[in-house]
Amino acid sequence: MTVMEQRGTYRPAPPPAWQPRTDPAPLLPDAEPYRVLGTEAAAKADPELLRRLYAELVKGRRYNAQATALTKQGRLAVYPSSTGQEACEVAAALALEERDWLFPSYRDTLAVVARGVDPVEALTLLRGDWHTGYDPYEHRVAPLSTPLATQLPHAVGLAHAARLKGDDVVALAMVGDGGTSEGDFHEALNFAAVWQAPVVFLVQNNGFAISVPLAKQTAAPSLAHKAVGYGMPGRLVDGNDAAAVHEVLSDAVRHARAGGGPTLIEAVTYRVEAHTNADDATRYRGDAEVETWKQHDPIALLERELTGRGLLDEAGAETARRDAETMAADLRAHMNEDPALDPMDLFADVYAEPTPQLLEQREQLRAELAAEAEQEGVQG
Amino acid sequence: MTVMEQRGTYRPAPPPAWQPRTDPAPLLPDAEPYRVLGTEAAAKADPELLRRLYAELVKGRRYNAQATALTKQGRLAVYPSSTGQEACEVAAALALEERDWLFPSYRDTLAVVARGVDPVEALTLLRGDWHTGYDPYEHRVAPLSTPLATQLPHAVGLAHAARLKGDDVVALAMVGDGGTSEGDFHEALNFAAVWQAPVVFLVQNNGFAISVPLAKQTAAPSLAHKAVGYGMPGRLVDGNDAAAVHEVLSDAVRHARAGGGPTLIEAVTYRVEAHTNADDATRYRGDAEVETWKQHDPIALLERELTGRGLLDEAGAETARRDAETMAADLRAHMNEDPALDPMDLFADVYAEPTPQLLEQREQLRAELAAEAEQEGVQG
Amino acid sequence: MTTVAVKPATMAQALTRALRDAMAADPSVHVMGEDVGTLGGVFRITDGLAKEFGEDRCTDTPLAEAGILGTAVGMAMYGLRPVVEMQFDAFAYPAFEQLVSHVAKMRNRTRGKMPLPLTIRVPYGGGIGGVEHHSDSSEAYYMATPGLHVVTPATVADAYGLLRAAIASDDPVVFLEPKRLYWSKDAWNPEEPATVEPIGRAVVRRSGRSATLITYGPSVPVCMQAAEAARAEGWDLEVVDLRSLVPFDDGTVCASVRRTGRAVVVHESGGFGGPGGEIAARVTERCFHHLEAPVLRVAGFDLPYPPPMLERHHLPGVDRILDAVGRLQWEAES
Amino acid sequence: MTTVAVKPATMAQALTRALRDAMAADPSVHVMGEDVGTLGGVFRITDGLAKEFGEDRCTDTPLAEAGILGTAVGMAMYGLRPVVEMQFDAFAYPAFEQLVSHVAKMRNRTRGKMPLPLTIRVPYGGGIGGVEHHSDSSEAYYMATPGLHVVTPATVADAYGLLRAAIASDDPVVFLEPKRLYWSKDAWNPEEPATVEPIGRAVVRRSGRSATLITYGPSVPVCMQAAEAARAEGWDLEVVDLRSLVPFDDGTVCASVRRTGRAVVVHESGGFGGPGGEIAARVTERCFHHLEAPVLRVAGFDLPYPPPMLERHHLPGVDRILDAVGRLQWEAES
Ligand SMILES: Cc1ncc(C[n+]2csc(CCOP(=O)(O)OP(=O)(O)O)c2C)c(N)n1
Ligand SMILES: Cc1ncc(C[n+]2csc(CCOP(=O)(O)OP(=O)(O)O)c2C)c(N)n1
Ligand SMILES: [Mg+2]
Ligand SMILES: [Mg+2]
Repeated sequence: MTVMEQRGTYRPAPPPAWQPRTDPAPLLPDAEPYRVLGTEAAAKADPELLRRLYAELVKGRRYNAQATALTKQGRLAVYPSSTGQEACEVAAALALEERDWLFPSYRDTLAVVARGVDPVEALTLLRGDWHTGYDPYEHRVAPLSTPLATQLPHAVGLAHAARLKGDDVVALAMVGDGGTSEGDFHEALNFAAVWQAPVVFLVQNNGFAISVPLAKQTAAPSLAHKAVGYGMPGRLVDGNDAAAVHEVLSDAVRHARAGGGPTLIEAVTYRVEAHTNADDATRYRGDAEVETWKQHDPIALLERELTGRGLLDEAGAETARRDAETMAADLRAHMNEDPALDPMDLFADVYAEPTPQLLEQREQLRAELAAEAEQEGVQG
Repeated sequence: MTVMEQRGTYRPAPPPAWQPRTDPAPLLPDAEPYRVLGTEAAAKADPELLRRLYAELVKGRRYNAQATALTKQGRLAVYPSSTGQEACEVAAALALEERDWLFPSYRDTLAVVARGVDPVEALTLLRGDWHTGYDPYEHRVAPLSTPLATQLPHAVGLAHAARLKGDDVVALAMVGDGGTSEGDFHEALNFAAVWQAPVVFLVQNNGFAISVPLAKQTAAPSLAHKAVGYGMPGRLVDGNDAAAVHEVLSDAVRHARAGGGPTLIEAVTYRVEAHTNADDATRYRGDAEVETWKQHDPIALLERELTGRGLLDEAGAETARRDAETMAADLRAHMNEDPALDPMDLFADVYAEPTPQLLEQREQLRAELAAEAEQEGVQG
Repeated sequence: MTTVAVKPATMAQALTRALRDAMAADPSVHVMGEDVGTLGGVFRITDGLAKEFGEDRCTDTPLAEAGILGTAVGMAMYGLRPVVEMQFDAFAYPAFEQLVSHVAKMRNRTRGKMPLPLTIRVPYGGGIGGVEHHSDSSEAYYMATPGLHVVTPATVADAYGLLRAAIASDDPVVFLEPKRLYWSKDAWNPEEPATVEPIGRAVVRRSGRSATLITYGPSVPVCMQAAEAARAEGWDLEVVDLRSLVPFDDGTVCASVRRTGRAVVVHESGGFGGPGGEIAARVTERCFHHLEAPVLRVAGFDLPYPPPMLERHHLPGVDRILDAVGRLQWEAES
Repeated sequence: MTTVAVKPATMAQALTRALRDAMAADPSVHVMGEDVGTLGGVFRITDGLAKEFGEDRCTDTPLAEAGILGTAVGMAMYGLRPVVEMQFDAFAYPAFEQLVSHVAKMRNRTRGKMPLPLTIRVPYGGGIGGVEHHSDSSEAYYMATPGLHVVTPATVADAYGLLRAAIASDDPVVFLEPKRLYWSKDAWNPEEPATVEPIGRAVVRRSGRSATLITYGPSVPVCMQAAEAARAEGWDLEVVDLRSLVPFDDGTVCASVRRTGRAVVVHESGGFGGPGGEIAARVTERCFHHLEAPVLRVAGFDLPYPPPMLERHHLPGVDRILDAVGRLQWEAES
């Protein structure tokens, strides 16, 4: 057919393969973070749940304070406190069923403990006697992840595997605002959406990645707006409103459990303390900002709701505080014991069977330690 | 203040740091790919531009055919054809000013050539005599990039550097639908948006990443919907409509040049040939799909528009074809010459100054070649 | 070992068969990667698996290597045995952080509670006329990462046996497949795939008395050729195929070197910082007083892998190997 | 070299000063990375630079290492001299593909047309009580990647001189900063920063006749201590500080070993596949007939870096070094 013959046959049509496969509208987050406390939605919240959240928040804050104190005493190598973010931590743990899995980042010790992990074992990494102190399979909690965002694909893979096996398991993966910039965040969300894996991604946007404020991290309208680019719903929630975070997370977990696929949740919160005990936050932010956020404290918000509705009185609050003190005293006592250390453990779990090379090295260390002991014996 | 004292002071407020910094609405792509040819918008298109595009498309297709033929003759190691995607290739090159930069992927030889790079030098990589055959600074074209999406952060960095230096330079970076899944895609877009770098990202969604169809690559409503998650505009365009692609790219380039920051453009197109000559596309797709797309051929689309408006007659089409044949004959002739090869070049540009170790190795090879030559002399 | 009549098979076929047998034997084995499903992989190693076992067992993933390996980690955490394909050696680099910071460390981090039975198949090396980024040899990176096993076959039979062993291993194994040997043929009975080789044992491919060539993967056939050619020079060379770089079989290697008194390490990976340094150093540490000459190394040059038209100058060939053998201070003999 | 009155300075201060002087001398030098701006870096090496030179010259990037290095590549393409900070050694892994496939290869890929004058600062090594992923030693990976220079200072003066040289280099340099020496002090005059060391030269830190300790970075002070302690055993040890792993200064190293006839390579990076193999192998190739004993290696064990409370057992210390020296077959002497 020559050019001329084609004349008049021209009927424009869209490119054949083009059909939007997902309606983007329901995937977009609301303009305002979702809130429950102090709104009409609060009336519908389960009082028992609110009381439970409250007790856990109080305990969580006390845990953070205790761990920070232990750092000052040299009992921990480092501690990244989640003070101010307790609502996210606690809600993340409580939104899951026992059979579900939690994938925490290094800041999420509270979530790990709220999920049932022994408070001392949860601190092994940060104390420095081993990398992961708890058995991940006991409470279905992955190791605290230090390399940012790397835990997200793990959560996707685990959730996918469970689904392939026909198990009813949802994985909840936690990451910070800074972590959303990593390639692994992107790849994990994409895999999750393509596989429709039962995963919930919880971004705690606490305003900072160490010293770097959100404005240098992203130009997006919100981090929740990233979801539509993967074809999953994005939700924005007030991260200091424990009831709201719990509700949004629970919805997402239910959605995933029902085969609806992943959800990305951005919880807007604030890191009240420095990045870790080793950080000096005065170098990059003013007191005023911190003070403003303290006015929006997650414990205070919930307390007001509970007291306003007569669900908590001074005695109840006192009980919560006392329970928290008991936990802290217990933690202190345990952490003040020196952990049992055996240098030979270095070689124990590099492989299922140590290689011949590692066996040689183990013998070398054993000989060195024997010589050291002898030396000390001679001197002592 | 005790819990009781707080009663009544509770005035809920949104989390203090929360304000959407960008209005998401204008960043979202339209529901349908933008089109010009065969629509009312075509009337506004510059006839000269349309004719230029046409000539380049015809030349481009011929180039692809010639390169593929050369592969069969063993003159090229491999060739990834862009047949069916010529509108994207050509428009990408023409939307830029001379001072701008192009960052192509391995499939974008046509764009590289359309930008002015010598057609033979553009094939050096695929012929196999060296990695990059042209001087990237001569036409401001980065090396053809094989590791997927890795060229995107380069484009961002270069654009950012130019802006820091006060130069008026826009970088256009090309990537495939498959490449959007890589972490580097995510990181590049995020850096670009945060830095408001003058970059345009052109995704050629040709339906496949080798054998993997788009549906296994993403669950997003469109790839252009990823833009809002970075805070940049996302645009969807019919990638076989050369006028539309040119317009959308030119708008984005203008926007970037004016300091408006980056844009993500998804051009919906189709890879008519196999992934490369080494690929067997019948293993993963049927003829019917290919045929449907051939009905939406970029050259035919433009041809109809031009002829319909009396901008192209049989003679004009013939001229375009003849020019393309001349180019092809020239390419054939050059590619049938064996390239001059000097094994010593291996050592020339590993470092600015070869290390002592490399000098030793160079001498070793020199001795080996001398021995080889002697051997051949003896035998010959 | 009872072997019946055998016919020639390619290494590619043996690998496919190993995957198929492993999947049939154990439902927890899952194959995943780019183009491994419908297409059967760009080298066709996974050909037919998606059809036979379904797309859930042999899955075309999105195009993102960190995502592939990272999700495989999660799948392994849940008790599956993922077998990941990296399309080419250089395209495994995006997964490097997952590999080093998680795959290699997870068992150790968790005191053995969370082992990762993962196999990472990586086609490696050059000699196939590939354009840049398609011919890297990255075994040095993996060797330097404690917690990984690093295995590479050189024969059709080993391709089967070692891949089965890798998949059966409770530890992560980087399984390096020499691209240019994919189409190499050998007498092998695919109907009776016989032995699953244990990981960690080197093998003497050719006995000899003059000197030992220590090698692995794509360089094994080259060394065999060199040994043949060396006969003309009066050298009777022994060839040791390492098969496993981690763990390293000091016993077999050192027994050979002690016997011959001379050794050359041969690989196509770059020499500087490459596997040969480790091998030469540990052989020397263990066999110093048996050595008549320093252990020499023949390796790729220390430069980015060359373009196809120049690669033959880069790859260690018979002449370069014999040249090194010639420098093993034979004068001392006379 | 005219030196005026000097006062103690830390390695961290010298590094800061080197960055500042380089930025002042050349407007194309740009510092970028996570927290390098307002905070001055988690180790405070970039302290004050954003204030002095503005945020465009010392930039807090988004949190993505491949993005940092990848955009730095683009900046270098446009004629800038980016100096990238990786926050910790293990957090450079996400950038591995950019490093290997682009940074190391770009000059070569483009026949010298597109050099990349890039410095990648990587705090490395352990001994600071860091939790997992904060104490890796990854120099083996960089050494095995042709196209990179790999440099590491052990003294305050070298920290200044080598960093200036790295930034001035027209090639990419991986600049490895021994974390635990950041706060080490030395007499150094920051007001007259003196010589810019050329890259590629090792230096004899201590002369001795009995044996040579070949080392670099964090292990240099340990070797100096070992050499002191060795006097009690009657050994007079020479200590060679490599300073540059790529290029490697065979001349200085071999001259020393030929003199002493014995050598131990010391580093804290894992032994297997680590730098020591390369070093021992090349020294042996070049000095075989001068060696009274095989070149031995003292290195970290072949395992993931231990938790803080156990790291002292992993790190090569004075005793382990002396033990190796003791195994250098002194019987042969008598
Ligand atoms: C891959 C990687 N890069 C860098 C770091 C160093 N680092 C540790 S925490 C941190 C900031 C993380 O910020 P964000 O994700 O917002 O979490 P937050 O600390 O606020 O909880 C950085 C840069 C790391 N742990 N991993
Ligand atoms: C990092 C990386 N992984 C894998 C590959 C191998 N590979 C080359 S092309 C290709 C498919 C790319 O698809 P797409 O991005 O859609 O581009 P297209 O080929 O369709 O132009 C793959 C997987 C690669 N080049 N780089
Ligand atoms: Mg944060
Ligand atoms: Mg494509």
